[in-house]
Amino acid sequence: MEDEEVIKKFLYLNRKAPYGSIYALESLEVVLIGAAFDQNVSLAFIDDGVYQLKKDQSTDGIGMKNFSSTYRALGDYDVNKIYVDKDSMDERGLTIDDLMNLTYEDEDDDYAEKPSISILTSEKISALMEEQDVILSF
Amino acid sequence: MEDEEVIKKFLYLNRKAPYGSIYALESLEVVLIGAAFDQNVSLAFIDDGVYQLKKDQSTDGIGMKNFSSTYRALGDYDVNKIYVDKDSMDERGLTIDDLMNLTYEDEDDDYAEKPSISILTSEKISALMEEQDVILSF
Amino acid sequence: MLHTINKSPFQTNALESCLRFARSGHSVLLFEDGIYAALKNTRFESLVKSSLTDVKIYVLVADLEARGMRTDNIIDGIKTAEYGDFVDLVANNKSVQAWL
Amino acid sequence: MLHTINKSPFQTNALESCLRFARSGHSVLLFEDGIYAALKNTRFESLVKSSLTDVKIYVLVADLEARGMRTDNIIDGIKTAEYGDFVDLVANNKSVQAWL
Amino acid sequence: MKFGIQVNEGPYQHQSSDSAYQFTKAALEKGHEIFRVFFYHDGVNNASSLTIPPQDDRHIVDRWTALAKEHNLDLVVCIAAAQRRGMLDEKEAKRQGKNASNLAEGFRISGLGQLIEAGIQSERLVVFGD
Amino acid sequence: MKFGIQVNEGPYQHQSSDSAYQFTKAALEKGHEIFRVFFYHDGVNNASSLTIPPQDDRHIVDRWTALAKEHNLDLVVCIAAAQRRGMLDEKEAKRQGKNASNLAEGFRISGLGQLIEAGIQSERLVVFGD
Repeated sequence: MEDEEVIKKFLYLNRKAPYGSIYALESLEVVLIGAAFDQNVSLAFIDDGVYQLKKDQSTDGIGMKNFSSTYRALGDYDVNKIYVDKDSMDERGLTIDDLMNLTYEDEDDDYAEKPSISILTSEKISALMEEQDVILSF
Repeated sequence: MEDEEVIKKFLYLNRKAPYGSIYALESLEVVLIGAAFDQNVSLAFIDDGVYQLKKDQSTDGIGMKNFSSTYRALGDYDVNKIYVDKDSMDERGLTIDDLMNLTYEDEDDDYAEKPSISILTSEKISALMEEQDVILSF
Repeated sequence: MLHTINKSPFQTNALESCLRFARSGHSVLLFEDGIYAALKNTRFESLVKSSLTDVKIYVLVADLEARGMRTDNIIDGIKTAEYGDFVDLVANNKSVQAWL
Repeated sequence: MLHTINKSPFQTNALESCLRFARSGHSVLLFEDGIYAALKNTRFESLVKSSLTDVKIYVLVADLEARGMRTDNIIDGIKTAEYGDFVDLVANNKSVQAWL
Repeated sequence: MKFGIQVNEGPYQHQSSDSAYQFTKAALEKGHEIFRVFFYHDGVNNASSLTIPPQDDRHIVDRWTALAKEHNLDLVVCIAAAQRRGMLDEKEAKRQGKNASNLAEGFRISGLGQLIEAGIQSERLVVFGD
Repeated sequence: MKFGIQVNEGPYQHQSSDSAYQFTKAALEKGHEIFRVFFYHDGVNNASSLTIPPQDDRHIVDRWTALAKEHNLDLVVCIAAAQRRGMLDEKEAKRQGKNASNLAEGFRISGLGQLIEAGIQSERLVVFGD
């Protein structure tokens, strides 16, 4: 008997700022490995997690590895459902222009370049969480 | 040339709840070792640190060591200046009756048993902090 | 869906963030330092009480007792749970979000 | 006296607790994730601004830049600091309290 | 039911590791299956064979080893997280030219794919961390 | 001026260890003396000789070792905290019947009294932690 192939909804839920702790970096490492598994993957950034996507990160002064460019590579791994909580942005005075411009090539639309990030209300993020099979919390 | 004996004011400032992390326990371990050094020692409990002094702790259910009785031994180590922030108590709905009864024997007063804990206003805790030479933060 | 909170509401934003995203019918388990949110007479009592109309809240008794609290210190409407009940909560909900 | 804060004001109570205990004339250094408290247009801007009448506030530029922020994003009146300035702040104050 | 468990914090510093253990034990007692316990972030430090807690305290590492032996648990330590934090098995120590290894009995080191697999194969994934 | 430094968190997981290093280096560059760096709580994990970070990342342990060598620093790891977390020098490993030790060069293991002494002897004590 052969196993049916399981396709589950995986949500990576990121709530921590980058660099202060390793959660942002090691979350990204799971996402990259996970991309090979052909699951239905979404990323959500809420609370301080939204700071992970801030553009212009420059870590020379703190002597740590700048891993922010890795977010830009996510599109190439077919990770293109990236949801950001609007309330978290608002209370931090951030708008979409403050974030990195993450895109992917839509193979169903002649490889047109499309934005990966959607800013959603908390209500929509809640609905997204509720429909997941697996939530990996960072 | 002989060194003059240095006597410094040491404040152990405790801000974390017990058991959720090891800070409370490992702070206490420093206090006990430090008691041998004949310095001028005070302990302050603010924010969730006040929960460290809650009476009736019983850790059987979580399988961790109950170290709360060690606070009772502090008086025997001449650690008897224990200050608790009133605002932190108030917002947690705690009164002095919720705390362990920590005492010491006053050798200058015929070894009378006296309370070690004083509940202070935040203003007085601030003043206490300001007069310290060394603050160990947990 | 089950939400777990292991941080004191006085120390981190885990409780507030959880209650912002939890939907009607969800369950919330308070454990480790999260149990302080279950107690009467704290600054968070009214927030927690008002959320009880939408979500079911459970508190882990072992963590409550470790911290010197008793079940009669908890807000009316919050249910007590043993580790076994924690397991049942996980089994009976489709997914678990840990508010770390 | 110098206070150091390395936590985001959105995540923990370190900033609020520090500002509750800091006295007039004290200095506060924001570093690591603490730098978010130095930024304009956040929910904490008014709290931080009002505290500037009593305390001097510094922000570590290396941590600011690591997180994609620039010195023109910080609240007027907050001073910038390099690691060497952090050292000077420690040397020039009698004691240091780290709000962990 | 089949559970996956993720442990994100080291022993003693945070209660997460204790809670994960108590949960896992309770799940087994209720007849559930534990597909895998995956140790990530500082959680990898739960696997140190060199841990020597005070005599009056619990031995977190030995406790995991014993539970694994009793119930044939799959305790997996993330290799990337482990190398950053100085946790090596004998084979990896040899390969890296280190003269010591410190992986306790009952644990094995493997890749992050094992966490994803735990998410896919388990009916529930429960995360314990800070 | 004479500084004492306390490091409460392990490498990589929290920035504390990086900040402590940057601060120590800056203090030395300004001509100050570092009386001692004391590693407490998970901070003891900064002393692991088995750490192997990714090649494109900083090596936190080696960086401390190098700084200690250059400036003759006293890097002290708390023995009580270390034993709970599986950090042993050769002597202690032998005494405890462990077949491996993992204390990196430039660090020594000693008691909590060394932290108190750092508080007494240093003109400033600076704590880095979580």
